[in-house]
Amino acid sequence: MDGYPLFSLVPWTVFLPVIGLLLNLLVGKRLGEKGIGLIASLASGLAFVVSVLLAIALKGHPEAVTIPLAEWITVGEFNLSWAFRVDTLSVTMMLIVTGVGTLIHLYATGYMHNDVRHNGDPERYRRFFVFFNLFIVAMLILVSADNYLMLFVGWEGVGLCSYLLIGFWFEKGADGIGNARAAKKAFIVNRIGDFGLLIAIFLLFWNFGTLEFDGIFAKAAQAAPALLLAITLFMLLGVTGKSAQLPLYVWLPDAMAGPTPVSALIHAATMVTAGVYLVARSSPLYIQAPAAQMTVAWVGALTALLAATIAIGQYDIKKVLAYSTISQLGFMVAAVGMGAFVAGMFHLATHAFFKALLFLAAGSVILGMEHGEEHAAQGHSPGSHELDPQDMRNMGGLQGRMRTTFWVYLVGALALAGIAPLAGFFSKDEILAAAFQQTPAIFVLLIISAFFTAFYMGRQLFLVFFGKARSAAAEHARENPAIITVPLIILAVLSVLGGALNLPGVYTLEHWLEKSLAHVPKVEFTAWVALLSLAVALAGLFLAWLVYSQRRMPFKDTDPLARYLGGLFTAVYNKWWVDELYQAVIVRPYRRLAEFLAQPVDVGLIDGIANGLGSVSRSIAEQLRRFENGYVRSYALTILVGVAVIMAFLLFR
Amino acid sequence: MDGAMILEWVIKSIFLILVMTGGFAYVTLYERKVLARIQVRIGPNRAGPFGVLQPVADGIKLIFKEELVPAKADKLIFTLAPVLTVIPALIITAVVPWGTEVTLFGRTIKLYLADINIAVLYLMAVTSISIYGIALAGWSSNNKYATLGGLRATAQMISYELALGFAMIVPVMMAGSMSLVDIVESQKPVWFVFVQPLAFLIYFIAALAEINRSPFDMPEAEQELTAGYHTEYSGMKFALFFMAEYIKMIAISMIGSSLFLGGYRGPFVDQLPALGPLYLFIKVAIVLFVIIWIRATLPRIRYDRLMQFGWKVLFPLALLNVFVTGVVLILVGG
Amino acid sequence: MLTTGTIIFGVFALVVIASALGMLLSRNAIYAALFLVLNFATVAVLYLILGAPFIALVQITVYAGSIMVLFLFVIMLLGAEKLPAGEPLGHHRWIALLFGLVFLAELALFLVYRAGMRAAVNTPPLEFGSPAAVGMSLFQKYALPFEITGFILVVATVGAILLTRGEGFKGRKRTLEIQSQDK
Amino acid sequence: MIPIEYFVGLSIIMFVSGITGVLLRRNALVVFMSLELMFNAANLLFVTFAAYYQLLAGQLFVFFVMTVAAAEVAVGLALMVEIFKTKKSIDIDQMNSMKG
Repeated sequence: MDGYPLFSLVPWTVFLPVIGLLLNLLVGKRLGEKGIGLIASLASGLAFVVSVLLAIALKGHPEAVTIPLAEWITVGEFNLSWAFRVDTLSVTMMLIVTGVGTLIHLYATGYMHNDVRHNGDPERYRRFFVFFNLFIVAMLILVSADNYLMLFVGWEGVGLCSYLLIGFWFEKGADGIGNARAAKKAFIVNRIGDFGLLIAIFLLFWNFGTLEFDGIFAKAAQAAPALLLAITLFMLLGVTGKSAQLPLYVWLPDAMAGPTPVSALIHAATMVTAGVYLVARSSPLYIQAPAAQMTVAWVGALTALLAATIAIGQYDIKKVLAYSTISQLGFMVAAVGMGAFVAGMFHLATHAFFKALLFLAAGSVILGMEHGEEHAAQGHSPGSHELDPQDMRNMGGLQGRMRTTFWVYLVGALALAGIAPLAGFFSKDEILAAAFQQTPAIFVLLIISAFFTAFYMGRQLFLVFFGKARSAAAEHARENPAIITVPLIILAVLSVLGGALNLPGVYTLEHWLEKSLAHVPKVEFTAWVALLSLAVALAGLFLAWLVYSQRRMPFKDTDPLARYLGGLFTAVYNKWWVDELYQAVIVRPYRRLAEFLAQPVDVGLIDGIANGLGSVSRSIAEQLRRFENGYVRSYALTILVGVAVIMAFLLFR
Repeated sequence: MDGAMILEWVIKSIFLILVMTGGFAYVTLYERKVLARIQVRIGPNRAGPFGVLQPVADGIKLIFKEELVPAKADKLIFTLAPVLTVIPALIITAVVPWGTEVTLFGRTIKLYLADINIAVLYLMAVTSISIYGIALAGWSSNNKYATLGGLRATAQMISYELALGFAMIVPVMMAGSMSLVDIVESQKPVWFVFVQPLAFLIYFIAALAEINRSPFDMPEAEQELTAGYHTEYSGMKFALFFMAEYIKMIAISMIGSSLFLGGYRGPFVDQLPALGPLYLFIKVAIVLFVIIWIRATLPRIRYDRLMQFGWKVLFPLALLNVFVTGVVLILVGG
Repeated sequence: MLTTGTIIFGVFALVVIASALGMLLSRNAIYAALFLVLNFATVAVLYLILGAPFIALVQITVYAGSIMVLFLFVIMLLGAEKLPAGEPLGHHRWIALLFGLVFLAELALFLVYRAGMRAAVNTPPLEFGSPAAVGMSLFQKYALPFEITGFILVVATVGAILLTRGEGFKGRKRTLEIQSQDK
Repeated sequence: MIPIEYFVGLSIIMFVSGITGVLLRRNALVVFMSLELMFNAANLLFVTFAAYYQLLAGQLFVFFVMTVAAAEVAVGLALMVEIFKTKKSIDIDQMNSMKG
């Protein structure tokens, strides 16, 4: 800490949101919507300010600093304190989490206002922001942790918050429990991953005797390779759960059941990047285990490709973005798997900008559609109520009615597709370059994914904004107020300029992160890889234009793509039946096992034992009851007999 | 432990008992005279000059009275109770010094029976067991008035014992010793009554209640309990109760004088130790006069008021006084 | 060896034992209480012999003077000195006596076989158990237990008042009701 | 002087008398008194060993026992009075149900 008092501010990144949520919890009822939104956004915003201060402090003093806050666990030799780690990696994450988080908070104050209007129950407004702040708290604990256990606390905390927020409209969805089911699914699938992380932590503790990062990393080189492989692979299981990678990605598309700001905050910008952060944080371990690194890279690449293909066949505006997120996370995981930690972190940052932008803009579109639907319902037939405001088949031609949204969406989509000067281009290109240098096979996979990415983004753009309106709601859609559009514009600007973080040749981010990840190999800028990726992106967009914009797509018509692809499109539309596969292979046998355990085993055997014990002890008690005659003196006599017997034993032993 | 020492102790003990019993006899006369004067009467004046032989006459009369024992009484305790009442009264003054030292028959004689370092504790111990006689007398009479009187006395004495104890602690704190000799000696510059008037007042009130003197003589309130715990007593047994009461009066006067009024201390006592007992006698006589005076003037207070006064006024006050004294002593004395 | 000390001790020990047995055997609770008072007073004398004058006098003040007076008071108040005869527990008395004797025998055996300290108790110097010494150690080394004891006393006082107070409240309310009815 | 065994033996006799009193007497108050007798036996031991080892702690412990005993008696007797009010008896054998 020597001479850098700014570092001791770090606990406030966590405290401020805590204060915010406590305030809202205690007095929020009296404050009304404006006050609640203000407090929540302010809490998050101040945390961002603190993060910026930390970043400034780190500039002068780039070495990692540990700020202990309190004694946490002291058991025998084992001593773990609740300590914050300030280094370039964690501060980068803090900046992203609080910065993007604050913008989403702002956006949410407007979005949830409409939500309350549409879905009733004004109490929810407060609850939403309490959860939001809680999420920020958990996420900051995760990224600022100085040891694996504290990281795990944050890890579980974000899991809990995602459960709470996905199920925010718990009474909605299929059969009235669809959203609750989605929340449950997210939680349970995440739990499988957490189990892996937990085992990894146990192994770490068992072998290194400590859970602090520095302590473990210092000894990592001496550890047995097999052990490191086990640890890193179990950790990978955690990563696949939290960062929605193969095979545990299935929860993320369903998680779109939550309100759009939730999707933006949790499932695009912050929580899902925790896995990437974990791998980057544990880079000293992964570097010692090349096999694990390879596995990570392959998992990421395959996920990127699989999710990209699925995204092509989706109609729900948010589902497309969800699969896109999975795909992009695959890019990042592949990057960190190949040792290109900086590239992964870079993509993480830019992705946070444009994916948050896309989600929020999608939310803006949905709000606009809802407006239009209301408007249409007033003027025309009431039958058009069943219309799904998230289905892209119902949209079209929105670019005229929602100008701002259109432009920012365009920026986001181009950035995601990887068009040249935008943020996504630089970060994705860096990953591709790294892949090309290390593992050409992965490079191929990723470049195909990039092509698909451009294609589905183009598809989405054309379906939503171009052509003619395909429903009354789309005809009457209108632009949203400034509270919603301003954060969008800010994010759009960030998406445009985000590439400047790590421009080839300048490498700001790389020099910055070097301090935390000094041991990782450098990635060279390769001109023709960049050109290839740009070409692929343009090709994808062009193909999308070819397919979707030439003809007007009428309502509920089959996708033009389906005609070219046939059965393949059905497979893509049905997400390669992965959910069904899981259902058949895992859930159903598991349920059958549970039923077997419940019926014959539990009712017959276990209950039999329990009841038998009960009746045995009851009959013994019937006999013993005679001693309980209620006479104090006879109890005293019993005590005396006992004492006399003990004394006799002591005397004659 | 030579023989002479034991002899000296025996003589001093006997002397003390004689003084107390003789004192008892003449305190009765003293009381009757003073009462009579206050009530503008003359008082006993037939037996001897100014009635000085009146106590003797009373004694002779009581000895020849018939001893009644109620049929359903518990005879053993009924007989034991008066004795149990007198004994504490007689032994309580054992630790009170009458003077410093005098030389008599070529031998330095200390003018006190025992100078023990727990004298005040001893006083409290004896006070606390002096309840038995009264309580047992009331109970063993098998008479509801007597029992009630005994119970009242018990409750009253337990209640006031606390305030009494706290009042007695104050001189102990001032002197830094529990020995009465030390306490008296430490009053050489100034009597404690001037430093601690409140403590003395509390001591005095509590002591009056402790010996069931007016206005705290509820246990023997004639109007409601006939004569309280000694209703059934007559003859010498009654005389013993009477005796105990008056000896206790003397005792508390002596103790109070020693604790607060400088005991045997007075002018020239250092030069002429024989003056000590005289000073003590004068002080005791004055205190006794006050006691009798109070009896003549104040009405008996109601029983519930008495208990309330004891618990809600006297006890907290005494406690507070001890506390304040402690604080001041620490601040001043270090 | 009969020294003066032993003889004095013997006399007092006899009184102690006799009064304990007297308490045990007397039918009348008042007598039991009085025997116990005698017992306590005699034990106080033993304390004096053992060089604990402070404890001895506290014993008299607290045990003989307060606790036993309270017992006596309650016995008299309740008129509970005698109970009707009759024993609801048939063999209880004999089993109790038997085990009491067994226990006594065991303790005696302990004393004989396991004692291993046939030393005499010397009367300690006078300052040993003096109020000053006791007070010093009470307020310095044992200040916390002392405070806790004080707290226990306060709690007990409150508890005792609360336990016996219930009727008083009702009674007062009743008189108030009667008074209001009169008006 | 007096051998320590004498005191210990005396304490044992007192203690056993107390136990027997608790077991045999039916008057709850006498049972209570027997408990006090047992306390006293223990106290005697404390003081004896305090003198034997010349340790003041034994005496102080007795002091604490006495104080706590006073508290215990105050509450105990209050309970007795209450029990007497409801049961109209102080027979310990009548106190054989949890409810008053």
